Amino acid sequence: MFDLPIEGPALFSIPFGDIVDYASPYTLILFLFAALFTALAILSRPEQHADIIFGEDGVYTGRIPGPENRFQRFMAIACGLAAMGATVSGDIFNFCIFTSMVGLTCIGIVASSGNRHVLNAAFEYGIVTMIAMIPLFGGAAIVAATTGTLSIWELAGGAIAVPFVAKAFLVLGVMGEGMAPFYVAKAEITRAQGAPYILMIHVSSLLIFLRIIEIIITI
Amino acid sequence: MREREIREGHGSMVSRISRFISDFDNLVPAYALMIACVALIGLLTLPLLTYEPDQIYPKTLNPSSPLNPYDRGGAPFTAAEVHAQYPENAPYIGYVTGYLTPLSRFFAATTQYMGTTIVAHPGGIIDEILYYTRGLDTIVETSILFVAFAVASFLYRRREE
Amino acid sequence: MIGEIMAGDHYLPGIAIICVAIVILMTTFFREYDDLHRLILTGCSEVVALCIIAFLATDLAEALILPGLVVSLAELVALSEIYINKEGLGLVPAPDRTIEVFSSAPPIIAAILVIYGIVLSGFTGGAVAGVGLLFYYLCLDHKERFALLETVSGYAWVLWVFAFFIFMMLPAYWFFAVMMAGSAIFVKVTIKLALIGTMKPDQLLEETDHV
Amino acid sequence: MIQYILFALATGLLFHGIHRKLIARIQGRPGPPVWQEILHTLKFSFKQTWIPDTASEVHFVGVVLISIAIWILALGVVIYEGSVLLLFAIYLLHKIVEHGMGLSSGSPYAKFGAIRSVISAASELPLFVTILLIYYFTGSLMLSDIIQWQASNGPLIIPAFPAAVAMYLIILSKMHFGPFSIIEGKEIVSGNRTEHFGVWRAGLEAGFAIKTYVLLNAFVLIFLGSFSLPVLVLIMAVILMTLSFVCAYCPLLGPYDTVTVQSLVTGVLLAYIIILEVVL
Amino acid sequence: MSETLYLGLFILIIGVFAVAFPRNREYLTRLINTEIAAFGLLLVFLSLSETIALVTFVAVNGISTFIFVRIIERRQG
Repeated sequence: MFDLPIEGPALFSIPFGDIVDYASPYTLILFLFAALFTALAILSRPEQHADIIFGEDGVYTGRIPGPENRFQRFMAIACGLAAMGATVSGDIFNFCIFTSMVGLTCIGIVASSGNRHVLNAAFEYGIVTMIAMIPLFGGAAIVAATTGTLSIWELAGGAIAVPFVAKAFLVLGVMGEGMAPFYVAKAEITRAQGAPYILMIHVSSLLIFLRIIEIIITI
Repeated sequence: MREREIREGHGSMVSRISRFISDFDNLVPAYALMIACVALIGLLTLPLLTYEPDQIYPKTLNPSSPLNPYDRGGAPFTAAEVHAQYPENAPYIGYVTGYLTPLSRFFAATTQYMGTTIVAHPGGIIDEILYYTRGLDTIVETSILFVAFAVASFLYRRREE
Repeated sequence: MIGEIMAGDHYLPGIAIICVAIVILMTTFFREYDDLHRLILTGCSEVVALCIIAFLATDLAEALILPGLVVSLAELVALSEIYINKEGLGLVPAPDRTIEVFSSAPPIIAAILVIYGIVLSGFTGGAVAGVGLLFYYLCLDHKERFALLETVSGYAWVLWVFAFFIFMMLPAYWFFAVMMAGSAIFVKVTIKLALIGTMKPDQLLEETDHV
Repeated sequence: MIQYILFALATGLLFHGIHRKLIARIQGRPGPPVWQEILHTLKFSFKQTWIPDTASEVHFVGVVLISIAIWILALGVVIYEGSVLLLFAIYLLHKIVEHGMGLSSGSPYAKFGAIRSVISAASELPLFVTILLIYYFTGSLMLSDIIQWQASNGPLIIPAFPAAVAMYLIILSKMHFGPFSIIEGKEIVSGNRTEHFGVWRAGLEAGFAIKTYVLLNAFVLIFLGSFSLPVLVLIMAVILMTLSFVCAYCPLLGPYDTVTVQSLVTGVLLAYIIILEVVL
Repeated sequence: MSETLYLGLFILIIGVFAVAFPRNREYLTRLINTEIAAFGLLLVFLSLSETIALVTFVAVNGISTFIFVRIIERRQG
């Protein structure tokens, strides 16, 4: 257990061997937020997509077809679970894997869209998530090599110096997987249908971004 | 030339940058540029990095062992010495490392060159880490594979039908 | 003790060279606007990422490389399908593959690889056996049960999660957990990889209509 | 706690009214009375309410509740002097409310608002650097520690002036009618609030009022220190007026120009941090 | 073993360079150049005695090459 003046004291921890998940007030709230939106994705039906046809007065609404809807929901739930895992993970590499799962499921949510424009954006986003493997896993590996541990508890409090490059790499990696600040492709992705599921993309990417900020300040 | 102008924009500095980042084709270059910058910083601050000699799960090589390069000691159903992060969370640590199936014992007795096969077979240090002490990683990893194939097979089937 | 000493001595030069490689690779992304070229380049970036992990040079490094490999493969599989969908690359006539070796070799090679994969078990085994089955499906005509295979793989995944919980809650039964985990992951990875071999452009699957 | 929430709610709504009035006066219009926003919220509470047929029902309603819940939580963090990190996390989670509001209704205008809200998420970046700078100076992110640090070392705004500017920018980007409020541009009707009316609108207004109160309060606590309640409200009102001046004089920026401006500010701040690290 | 290590790194750099600046911009050429870098990585694995990673990498690399070839085939077909 640790008690740093950053996010409040650790409330409880769940050990899984070397990987100890823990909850502080901060991570607990992030976790609950992810859980809440996962529940919303399970419970709510998608909105009807309204299209205004240019040159006409008509506005047309349409529902997402069944298989697409089921697939999107499945992906959104997977994305929520990955985000929940990332918010409470107490191990840097484990966090990185959860993060890459977030990246992949985010692409999955929009992959069922038939809109060429959305797919183009999703592909660009996908390329970024694949490049992000270098900084993400590279950052974790540099942390392990220079400090001899991956546990956030061991590294917390600045007792062991984590090199600046490793921290910068981790932040960049999470930015790539979650696309946190570069929302260009994401803005296009948002055009896809299925509000509860599309929203999950933003929820998860914000949560992992918030979590990495906490991690790099803590270590 | 015209295309370049459209891509990079004209006018004030701010609107030029805005034009550049508003095209998602430029997303990958922008991201790659940032990684390259950090890698350069890494190159410049390289002397600040030091390899920590006290690592968890250190490697020891014993070229004469039939289990080389994965001989971490231990006999079947006894615990081998494993330097984990939190040994207190894994009461039976070292047992998987030490275990050899009958088949791998046969390999070990027969030949000197099957070390990798033996350790990839159930039991051994890698299984210890992947299944026991860092099992959560493996759960997430198999889930990622699962999700990726769900995406791929969904798209494939929808296209081919 | 060779591993430890070596890693410590060569860590800095290694990272330096990898940093140079990253910079070179990233400048390419800055010039490349063709989507398929970008996809191929990400394959190269995966190699670089794994190289950084490899320099950790402990047993932990390998435990990190295996997930890294699987993640990159998974993302590649998903992205390649998105690429095909977005470019609208539909059915193309299958290239003429009437090479004699392609009809006689697959069963033997596949059998060897699968048997060796079973011996290895776990991820490594799954990957090796997966290559064997992929080759087999690729070269020969087949009528596989897509849905059935996926179901089996799903159950294997559940089995592995179950094994993980045995490890966490009843560690005294580690032996069963190891056996279960090893075989379940093997089955799961093998099936997933073999399915790639069945995703051929020239094959319309009648069997999968009931999915 | 409940009376504090009501106080924050009333003050926040009043602040919104003052904001509108001031902008109107600067632009030479009479403007609504300052308590107009309070009346507005009350009026909306009793108006007819329903959920659009195209909307994703659970989501449509859930977003309103979440908006109120997270800002009450933030108010709790400020009152009990919790972690600044948590406060900023809630600020970012507010983005989700904006997205959800726009996406859930199915209306194209609301959707445009949501898409713009996604673009404008670059305001996270100055926030991130602000946190780093605060931590650099005080060595803690708990509000209580920061207040204590200021009691012995003077207001944080002096050494960490760039961070204050960044946080000012953050608050500015959440103000109505400001240069960064692209999600409410009139060319997309009311942006992501287009379809929320009746009780839902009243709930949103309440949440946003608490948000304004919390953000201003946090700014004062972090950069100036702790004050008694009347002085605190007075200082907050002064800061609000400066914000109103900026909002009145600055035109609405283009969607991607907001991203560029905010990223540039972040870049300057990062450079400042690196210089601090190297020089000191 | 350090010769193997540096040889691996050298081949990795050559491979990355060849991928970055290919002589002819064909998809297949680039894919083969990627394999050069992968070969460098294999030597690095070998010299650091990470043989399980090596075996897995060989298998996975074969599969990913197959995926690439499949797309390129479709693209050109």
